[in-house]
Amino acid sequence: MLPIVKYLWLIPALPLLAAGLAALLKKERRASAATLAIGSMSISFLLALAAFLPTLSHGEHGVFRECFNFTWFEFADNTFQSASTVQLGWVLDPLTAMMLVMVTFVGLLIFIYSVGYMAHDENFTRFFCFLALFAAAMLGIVIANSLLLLFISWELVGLASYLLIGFWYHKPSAAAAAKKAFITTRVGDMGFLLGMLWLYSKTGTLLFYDGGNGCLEQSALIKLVAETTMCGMAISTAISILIFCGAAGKSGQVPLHVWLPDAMEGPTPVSALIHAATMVAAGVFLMARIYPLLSASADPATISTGLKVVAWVGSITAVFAACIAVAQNDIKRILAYSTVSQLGYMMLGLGVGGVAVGMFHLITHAFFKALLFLGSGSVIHGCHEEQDIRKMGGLRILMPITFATYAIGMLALCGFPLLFSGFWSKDEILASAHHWQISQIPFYLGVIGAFLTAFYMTRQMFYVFFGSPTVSPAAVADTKAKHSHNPHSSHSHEPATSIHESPPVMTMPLVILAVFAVLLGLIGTPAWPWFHGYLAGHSPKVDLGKLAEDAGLMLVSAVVVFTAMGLSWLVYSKVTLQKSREVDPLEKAQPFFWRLLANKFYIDELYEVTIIRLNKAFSVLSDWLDRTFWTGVVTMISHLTVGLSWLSRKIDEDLVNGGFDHGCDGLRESSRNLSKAQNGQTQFYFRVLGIAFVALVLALIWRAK
Amino acid sequence: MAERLLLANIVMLNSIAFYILAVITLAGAVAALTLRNLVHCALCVAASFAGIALIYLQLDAEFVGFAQILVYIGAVAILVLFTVLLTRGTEVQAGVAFLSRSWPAGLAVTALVFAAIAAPILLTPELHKLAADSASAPVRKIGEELMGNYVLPLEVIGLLLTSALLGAVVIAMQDKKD
Amino acid sequence: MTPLTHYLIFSALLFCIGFAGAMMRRNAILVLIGIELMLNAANLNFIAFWRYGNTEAISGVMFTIFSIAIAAAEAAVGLALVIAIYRHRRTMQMDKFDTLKG
Amino acid sequence: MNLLTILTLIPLIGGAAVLSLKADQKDLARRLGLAISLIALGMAAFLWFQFNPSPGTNGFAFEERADWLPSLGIEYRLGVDGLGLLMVCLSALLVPFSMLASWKIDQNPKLYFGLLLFLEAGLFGTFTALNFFHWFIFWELSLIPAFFLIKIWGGPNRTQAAYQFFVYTLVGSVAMLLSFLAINVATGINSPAHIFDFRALAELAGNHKLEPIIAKLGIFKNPSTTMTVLFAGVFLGFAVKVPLIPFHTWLPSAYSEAPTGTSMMLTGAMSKMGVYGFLRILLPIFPEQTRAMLTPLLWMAVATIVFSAAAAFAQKDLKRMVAYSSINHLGYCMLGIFATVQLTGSQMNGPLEKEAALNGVILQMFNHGLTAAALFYFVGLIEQRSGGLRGLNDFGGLRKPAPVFCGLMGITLFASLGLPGLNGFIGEFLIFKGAFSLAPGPAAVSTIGLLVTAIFLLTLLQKVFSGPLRSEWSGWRDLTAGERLTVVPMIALMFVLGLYPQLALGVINPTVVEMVKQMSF
Repeated sequence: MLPIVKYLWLIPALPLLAAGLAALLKKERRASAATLAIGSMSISFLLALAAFLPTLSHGEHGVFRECFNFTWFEFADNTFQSASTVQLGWVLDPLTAMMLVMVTFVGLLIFIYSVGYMAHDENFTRFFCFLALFAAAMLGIVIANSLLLLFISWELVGLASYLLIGFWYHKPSAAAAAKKAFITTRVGDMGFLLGMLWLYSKTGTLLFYDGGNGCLEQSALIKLVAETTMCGMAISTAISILIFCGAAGKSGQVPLHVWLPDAMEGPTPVSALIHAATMVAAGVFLMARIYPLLSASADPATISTGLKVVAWVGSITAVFAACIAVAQNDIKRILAYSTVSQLGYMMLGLGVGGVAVGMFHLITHAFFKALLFLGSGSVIHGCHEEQDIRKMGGLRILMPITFATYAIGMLALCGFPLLFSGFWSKDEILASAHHWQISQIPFYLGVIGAFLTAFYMTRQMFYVFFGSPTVSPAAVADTKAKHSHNPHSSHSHEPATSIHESPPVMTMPLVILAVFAVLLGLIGTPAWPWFHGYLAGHSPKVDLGKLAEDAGLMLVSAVVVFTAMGLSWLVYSKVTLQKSREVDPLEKAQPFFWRLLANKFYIDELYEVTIIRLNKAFSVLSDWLDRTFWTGVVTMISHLTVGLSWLSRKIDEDLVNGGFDHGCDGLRESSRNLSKAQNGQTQFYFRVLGIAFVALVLALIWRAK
Repeated sequence: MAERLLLANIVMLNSIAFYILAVITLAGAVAALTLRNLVHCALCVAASFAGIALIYLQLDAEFVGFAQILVYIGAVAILVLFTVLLTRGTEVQAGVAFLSRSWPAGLAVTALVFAAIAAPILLTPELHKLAADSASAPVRKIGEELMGNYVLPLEVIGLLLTSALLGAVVIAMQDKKD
Repeated sequence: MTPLTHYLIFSALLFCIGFAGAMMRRNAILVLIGIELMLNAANLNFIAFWRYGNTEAISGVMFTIFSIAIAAAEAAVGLALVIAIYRHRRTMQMDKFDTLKG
Repeated sequence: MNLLTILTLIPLIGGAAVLSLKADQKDLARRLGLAISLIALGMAAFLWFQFNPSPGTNGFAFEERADWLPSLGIEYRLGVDGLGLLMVCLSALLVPFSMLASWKIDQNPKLYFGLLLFLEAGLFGTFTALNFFHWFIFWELSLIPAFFLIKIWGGPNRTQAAYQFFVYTLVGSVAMLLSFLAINVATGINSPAHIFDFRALAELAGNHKLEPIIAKLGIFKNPSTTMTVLFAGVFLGFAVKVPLIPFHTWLPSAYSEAPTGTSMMLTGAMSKMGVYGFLRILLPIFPEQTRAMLTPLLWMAVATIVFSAAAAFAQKDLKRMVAYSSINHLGYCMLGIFATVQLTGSQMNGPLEKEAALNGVILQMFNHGLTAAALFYFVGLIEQRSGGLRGLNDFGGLRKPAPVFCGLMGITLFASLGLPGLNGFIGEFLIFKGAFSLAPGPAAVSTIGLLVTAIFLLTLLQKVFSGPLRSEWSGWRDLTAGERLTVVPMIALMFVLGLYPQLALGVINPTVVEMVKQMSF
């Protein structure tokens, strides 16, 4: 075993340690906290590179894969051998290595960026503590060789996300968004948990790879496929769909996507790191990790139901979120919906084209979306916490580096042909969808999504960077008002004139990310699919002919992108030049649809009136049951007891004692009457005596006769 | 003849004395129980007692007559008088009825009792036939009887009088607290 | 010679006068006096029957002597009670004395 | 003298010593009480390290046996296995914690601390006794101090709450006592020896000999009916104590009216007496009756989990909310216990899953004791600082003036909702692992409880600590050094057990293996 495999745990452990130490630091020790976090992250990055290198060479039987397992605790009779213990472990394979590099690299850049972005925040120390905690948990997900360890890290990621979204806890909206995020993802996690338990009870292990005994290895899969459960689903399918619930929660798939746009309440680096590049991709990573289980089916020729579900949910999400993004005005919310939409693409790619297709988009997206978010952060930073794109404008002159890098990110996201990474990864997904046997609808949905993406990104560009370089007076007033309310906002310059480029600590990461947003496409072109080879464990060959094969499709997607961008230019170039930005041209044309989209298809409202109301009602019912019903039953029983004892008393007193008492009463009554004669009046007694005497005499006389 | 006449006169005089004494006694008794002033009552009752003593003498019971005088007039009447004085019975309270509320009933009962006593007396003819011999109860004989047949009652009476004396003193004695 | 019945009637009258006084007067002293008179009436009967009966048997006289002694004791105790009651109740009214009421 | 007897005597004698102090020696009473509870804790820790049951004792150690009234089957018999030991340690751990939480009580502290020590003696006695007779004495002994602790130092409705608590538990106890007396009488018919010994009874029940013996009573024509009635009596006794819905209505008012330290003992240790009873007494002696009632019992546990979680969400009073969450957590224990009764027959993994579930149950008992007590401690601190307010909507933004307070309470809340890495997770995971295989339906429905728990605990965190700081709380004090010292060991233990559960499972597992073996089905 390679030493790096044995010490793979160091990669998440270092940031965890940093987080622990930072948690103990005093608020004032800002520099130490940043140093700790960035230092640990750089070491992790180097270690990740060290782990990456060996995976480039693949062994004789496919991919490079080594794992290290250990027993965590024992919970049963040891006659069951390994089944009686819970084992954890980590694995090093191309999937892990690639994610490790991506997470540590993007993470490192974002950490550095945060030093600038959060420079004036009073809880700076805490911020780096949370960031490092997040990085540790995310890396834990990546290296996990056990579904349980993955789940543990998964929950910790959720915690870190909760803490970071609610970082500005004094804002009620942030606190609410944090709670919403945690709970929405937990809904999915319950499915994940059940799936995991099911898998555990069926296979007796949660290790992915364990020398042939792991749950993703052949023997276990055969067993899982053989058994069927309701609706004739193979157990493997049922389990993977349950686990997909978790992935859908984390990765914001419809219908659990509602938390992600709200999560933009957190600081922008958080949005970039967690809600664009890494955490939300964890769901996709999870599905890639359990791909053997997901795709397992009794007949190798057929596509498993699990894959179908993933593909359909992904494609629907892609279009659904893109639609909403068109009608948003908050720069971060647009990006958030775009993230949801791109995550849908990844799921779609995973479902229709396999691990490599989905993961490639994940990697490219991580870079360009992080770039976009950081760019938007730079914009927000420059515009004094203004997030409404209608109130911006002309920033291309004021913030040239931001503009340039943002434009690269935007083109990558739109899938601008040939030059940008996003084009290649998205094109591949569309190609796979096109070749999918089951249905062509996901392909068309994907194309529509691509069109919408190009459209709304162009719209955003126009609003933010073109047009007049001044912020409207209303915005200035608004910003001022915000400043007075918000002690955390860091700037106290004169707003209108002081829109400025961000400091180098912020722009440098932008530039680096922009470079990667362009170049990364080269590792996964149809002509040289190195990435796919890397993941699948074979060496790719350069084959320009492949390029030609897919040329038709590329052309289609290029046409779609150009059309969308052109249309958007037609609609918005004029608007941005004029000052009347309050009403969107599309809103004028289709007010109904616009409102529908602006309100996100009323999904939140739908949940509000259904699930949340239901939950409230249920809890009120439970409370009522408790206070009234159960207590009522108890009270009734106690009343019954009291009643019974009353009855028994009555019987005792009236029936049994009654007869006796009645006699006594008679006696008492007569004696009372008699005692009335005893009135204490001596002279009365005399009279009685006299009368008695007379009576006696009469009696004697009568006797004498 | 003259001696018999004298005797007859004496007998007649004796009878006349009884009637006079009876009237006096009854009048004293009635006065004692009807007068409002308690001192007058006490004096009247003393007169009544004296009348009875004289009737005893008239009936040739000299010892009893003198005992009556000593005890009733000398002791009881004086005692009553003292009591009246001690209890401020001299103050006649005007406006307060001197008879109890139920006096009519008392009167009726008295009438009945009188009837019950008088009727047997009047309806018994044997009583009229009894005639009185000249007789006397000599003091000597009484003394012998007291020391002979009646010695035990005498002792008991002595004891009774002693205890009554003590009892009266104890009862009438003022409580120390008061 | 005065017939015995006259004595008896006289004695009955005296008895009834005493009885009426004891029953009808409110003053406790007078009640006692009434009772004394009743006793005297009874004593007179004893003497009268003795005089008109066998004068040799002097039990009538003896009874009278004992009766007088008892009457003296009775008067002493009775009047002492009257004084004690008066001291407690500040009254001599017979109808106020009803502590023996049942 | 045996170690366990000494262990029980320490708080008993110590309690008497504290009571014998003068009324004005308040500080001395507090210190003496704490010192005695620390001695007891040290003793429990000593037992923990000495615990090494020799083979052939069914996993029991420190056994002690003395005849008492042999003709009635009454003997003095003590002993602990992993379950008993863990509960003893939990009680010993919570008493000093609870005393520190009650340090500020100024009304007759010597009585308060003395009663707490008596309560501890009752708990020790209950968790170490192996004969019904003195077990029952200790069982009731623990009730009396608790009653007075609520009655004297409780909130405004304390009298009603105390009586409700007392009468409820007493009714359950009486039902249980009657059942046991019936068993005792039955074992004495045509036989020289009455039996009160738990393990002897369990052995009889395990060999299906108990029912013929009970038949001699002749109460009902059908001996199994008699058994069911006796089962119901014992069940009632424990179900009230745990409590299971619908026997729980005493709990919210008792927990919320009791002073903080007492709430901690009630939820941390006394509720465990019920679960302990299920494991030690009901399950081994009435296995078949439990199995006959399995479906309703399982759904009763599910109802306990789901309804209590939902009811907690509806509460506006922090203490009541925590009280309901306590019911919720014990519901998982009950789910695990009932699931193990399931007849698995020849199915290979049956015993494995049962062992998983029971391990989880016992671990959960310990974890819940720790977490719930700490939660009550924090709520008590909030109440103390706010001058009696503890409504969910009375606060807001407290994180700003009290970051450490928020952080530590947050950790406790997350431990309570089962966040991995903290202690709550392992227990729940094992319970669900076992229960999901043995009873998939109820286990799946119970996950709703997990979700709702998260909702209300996060709502608590949000409403109290987040949002703008209300002006009246701007002077809110963060945890003082003493308070930190009180609670940090608890939180450290949460982390230790969350990361290294083998520490506890190493002791629990042999006991559980023994239990499952004895179930023999």
